[in-house]
Amino acid sequence: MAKKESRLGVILAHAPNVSAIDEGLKSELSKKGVVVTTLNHLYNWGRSSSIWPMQFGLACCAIEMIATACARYDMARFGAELFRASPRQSDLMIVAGTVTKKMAPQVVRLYNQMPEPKYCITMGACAIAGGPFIDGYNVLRGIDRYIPVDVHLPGCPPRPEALLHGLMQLQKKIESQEIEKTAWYQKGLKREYPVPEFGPRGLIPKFNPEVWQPRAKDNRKERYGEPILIGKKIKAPDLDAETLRRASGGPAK
Amino acid sequence: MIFGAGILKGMLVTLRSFVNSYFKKPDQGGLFTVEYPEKRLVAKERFRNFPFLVYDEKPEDPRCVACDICAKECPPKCITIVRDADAEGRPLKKPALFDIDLSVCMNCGICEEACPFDAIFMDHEFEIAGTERHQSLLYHKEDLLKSNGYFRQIRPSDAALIDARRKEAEDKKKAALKPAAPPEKKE
Amino acid sequence: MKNKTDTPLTEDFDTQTLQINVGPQHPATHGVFRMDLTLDGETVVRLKPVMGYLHRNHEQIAENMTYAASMPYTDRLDYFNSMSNNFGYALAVEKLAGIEVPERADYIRVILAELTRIVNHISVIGFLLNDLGAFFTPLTYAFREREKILDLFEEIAGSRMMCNYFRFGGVKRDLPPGLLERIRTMMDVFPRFLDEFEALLTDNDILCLRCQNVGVLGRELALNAGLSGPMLRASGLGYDIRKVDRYSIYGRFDFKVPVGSKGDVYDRYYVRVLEMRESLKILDQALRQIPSSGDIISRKAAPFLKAPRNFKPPVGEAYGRVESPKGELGFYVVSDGSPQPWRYHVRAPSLINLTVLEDLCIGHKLADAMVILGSIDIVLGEVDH
Amino acid sequence: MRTEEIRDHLQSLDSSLRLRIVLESLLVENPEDLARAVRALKSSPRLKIDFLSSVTAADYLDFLETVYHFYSVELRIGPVVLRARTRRDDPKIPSLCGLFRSAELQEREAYDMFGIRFEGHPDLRRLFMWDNFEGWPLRKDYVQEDSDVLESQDLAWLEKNSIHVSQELKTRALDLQARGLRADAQRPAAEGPANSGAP
Repeated sequence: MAKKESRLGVILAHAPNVSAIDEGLKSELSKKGVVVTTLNHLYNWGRSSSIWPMQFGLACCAIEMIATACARYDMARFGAELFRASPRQSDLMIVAGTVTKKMAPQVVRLYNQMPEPKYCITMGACAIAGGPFIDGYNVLRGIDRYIPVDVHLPGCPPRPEALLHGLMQLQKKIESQEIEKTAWYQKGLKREYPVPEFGPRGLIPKFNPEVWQPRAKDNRKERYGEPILIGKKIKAPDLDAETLRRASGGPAK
Repeated sequence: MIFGAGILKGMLVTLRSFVNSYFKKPDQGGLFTVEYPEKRLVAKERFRNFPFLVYDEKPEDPRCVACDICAKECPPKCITIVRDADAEGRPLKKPALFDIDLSVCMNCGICEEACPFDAIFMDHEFEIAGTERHQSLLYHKEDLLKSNGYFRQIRPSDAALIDARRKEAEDKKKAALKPAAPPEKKE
Repeated sequence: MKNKTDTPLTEDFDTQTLQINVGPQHPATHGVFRMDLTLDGETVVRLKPVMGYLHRNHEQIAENMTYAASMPYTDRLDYFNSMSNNFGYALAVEKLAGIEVPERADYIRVILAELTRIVNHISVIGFLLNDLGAFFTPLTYAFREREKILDLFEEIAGSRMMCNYFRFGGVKRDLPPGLLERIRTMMDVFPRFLDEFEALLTDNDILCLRCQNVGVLGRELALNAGLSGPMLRASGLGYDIRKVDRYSIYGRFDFKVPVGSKGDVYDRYYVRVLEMRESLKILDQALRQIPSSGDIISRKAAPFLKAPRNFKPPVGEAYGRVESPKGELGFYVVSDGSPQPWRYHVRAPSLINLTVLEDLCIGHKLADAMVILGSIDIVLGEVDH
Repeated sequence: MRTEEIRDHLQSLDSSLRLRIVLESLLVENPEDLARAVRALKSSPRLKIDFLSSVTAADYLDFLETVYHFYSVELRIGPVVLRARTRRDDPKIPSLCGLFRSAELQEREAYDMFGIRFEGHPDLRRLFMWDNFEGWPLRKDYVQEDSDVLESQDLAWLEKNSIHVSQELKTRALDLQARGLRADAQRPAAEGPANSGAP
């Protein structure tokens, strides 16, 4: 169990934004009706409690995303109910569903079109790594091959609560950022990611090495190869012979 | 019919729904929202998210015997098992490595169904979100092992059934061993 | 700019058609569907659907796996109604291997398939209204009811959407105790909700104006283009596979097949409402008739629950079809006697229903094209499989 | 109606049709006759086939096969299954689009996955994959790419976009190029063939 906690430590590795104001003094003042804050806190509070996601569903997980926005789970409680149809008006892209190779250039283009500061959540196994469809010839093994991802949310599909949990992780991340250090106020920021092209068997390039590198040791690939085949098929079923067998009432093979 | 009557009728429905949300029970048309981080839905017993491994007493002795059946039956092949060996290199009946790649797992529950040793079950935990996927979403044996007590807690009726079955099998084993013992004594 | 100022306004306008692209990322295309539209002003003159943005290689993956391992993948075909997808696949493989299904399992299957139909139709109507511009209110109501049924699914199968509950020769596990009563309670509340929903929508003037006489589909075209499900029935053909094939135990139930008269969007909407009421009728009968105990999986198939790898149907082929909420869902499986199928094909109703999209949209306004697409009821997971 | 009866019935309508029974379906021995056979089905007063449900294809290593499932909505008859075989190196089958609109998208799908050219199809393009995709992915001999190994065309693209590539990835790509290989997905060597033995 000790290991587990340390793992959670890895997951929630956003440093809290330490305020310059003494916490005790702050709470003392707030009891008297005086609210003291820093610019950072105010700025991040505003951003993290009004995340506008893009209305962008790809597959099964998109339905759970809609369910999250509906009555039972009500994403509006987090200020994130305003699904914008245009990438120009949104802060967050929830990649909900399988990204196929045919769709990947569009996803990258949409991400490029979003204004800074922008965030990306991959929802569901498919968007993270290809998920159950990982061996398909048209399935991209994770959108993080082309664009940076802030929160990975496993599950197939994740429950709506899990999406809310992921959103809270993102809020924590936003709260840990500081105005002076944030990338989008710096000069020379390059956050346009080149859009891959269609090749004869897949996308060119297969990944963007500045964003993603292959796993050092991939047990799954070593063990099973790809695509997964239980046995290689080299002999087709002979339906004609089967017809004859049935007609003559011979024994089944 | 006057134009607009249908719209008024519809508006009445939304109004009624608005009023009901204050006065009725959730399943009768009342306020339906579950305010997630503070309140949670009661987890259904059969709910399955990701697999975990069960141990009886110590985490060092899991029920898993590294038979590789779940890894073979897993549809997207997200499980990797390496059997443990003792100092002389003879294979032991436990896993040295048991990895589940959560970024591939499709929560289908086939591993749980196929396991002949009641060693792998589906967990209820869903609050797993990582900023990185290669390490934090690859669960090793240490992360997967959970006690039978935990299993009893999340799925009481299934656990009762399985515990009873295991106890019966154990008793049978003991009973089978006992008659074998006396002849030895005679000799 | 220069050209514009050069041409005097008195001359006849030289109008041009406008080509626009709707999708793959568009709020009204139900996922990653893309339409190549040519417009004359606001009127659609040409429409070409472009798909494949969610082509997940379902068939390739299924051909590389054991028969049972494809079952969870069928859930992800049409992700609104995983239970009916399971049903179709199970039927096809049972035909292939010659497995009988015990009675109680059949009843459980029918109950779940009908619940799925309700889930699907209620969400489709919600989405259709979304496309019409009634943003989110009907959808929220619909999803509220959907959640209640999904709770039942979660209790039965363990997952809200991806149930993976059917097995060849039966179902995975027996129903949890007390579940049938909970389905009853749901059924008591649901008609009231449906009445309310209809009060909100059916007589609504805006809905009538936007939907009636829009996207009219004739009987002959519907049949020739292989349409099925509510689309075909809205065009006036009472063809329901539950009635025709009487697969499983549908022959035992008394229900009607709602049929539309005109084949416009409104008919397609209303046929779905009526189908939900018929589904409730079937549910009611099934709940009364279901045997209180009995096998849930056939003796012949039970050993393969624990060892799916040993399941090797004899050489042959089978085509199993069910009336899924979207239409005729067929599975074509060829076995070569090994643990994985030689050929596995899905006859996806959403894909084939799209054949007539162009015919329906031509001559209508662009905004109507969205409504027509919404009324066809596509799910991209199934269109692209 | 049993398959034999359907065969005899069809041959009585059009005597030049050569049909053979395969399992519970009718194989049209000469694929050129397919449209004629379907026309006979459509016009037959006893069958009144009016609904083409499914069109699909399969790869049998020696030949490619298309399979059609027909129903009669009016008489509630079905399925009547037709199949036609064609050569693997130059697969051609007459299209049924003129007779049944439902073949339109399904034939495009079969073309996309198996490369069968349906002659007479009004718009035969790939349905799911992009246009410059090479190969027919559902044929049994299709080899897909290894998506973790860069190839020379990837390097050229990355250089054009001035993206830094590590030396390791670069040498591997250049090595493949020097040996004239593509980065193919490898199948596992450990597990043996499933049906390689006796028929």
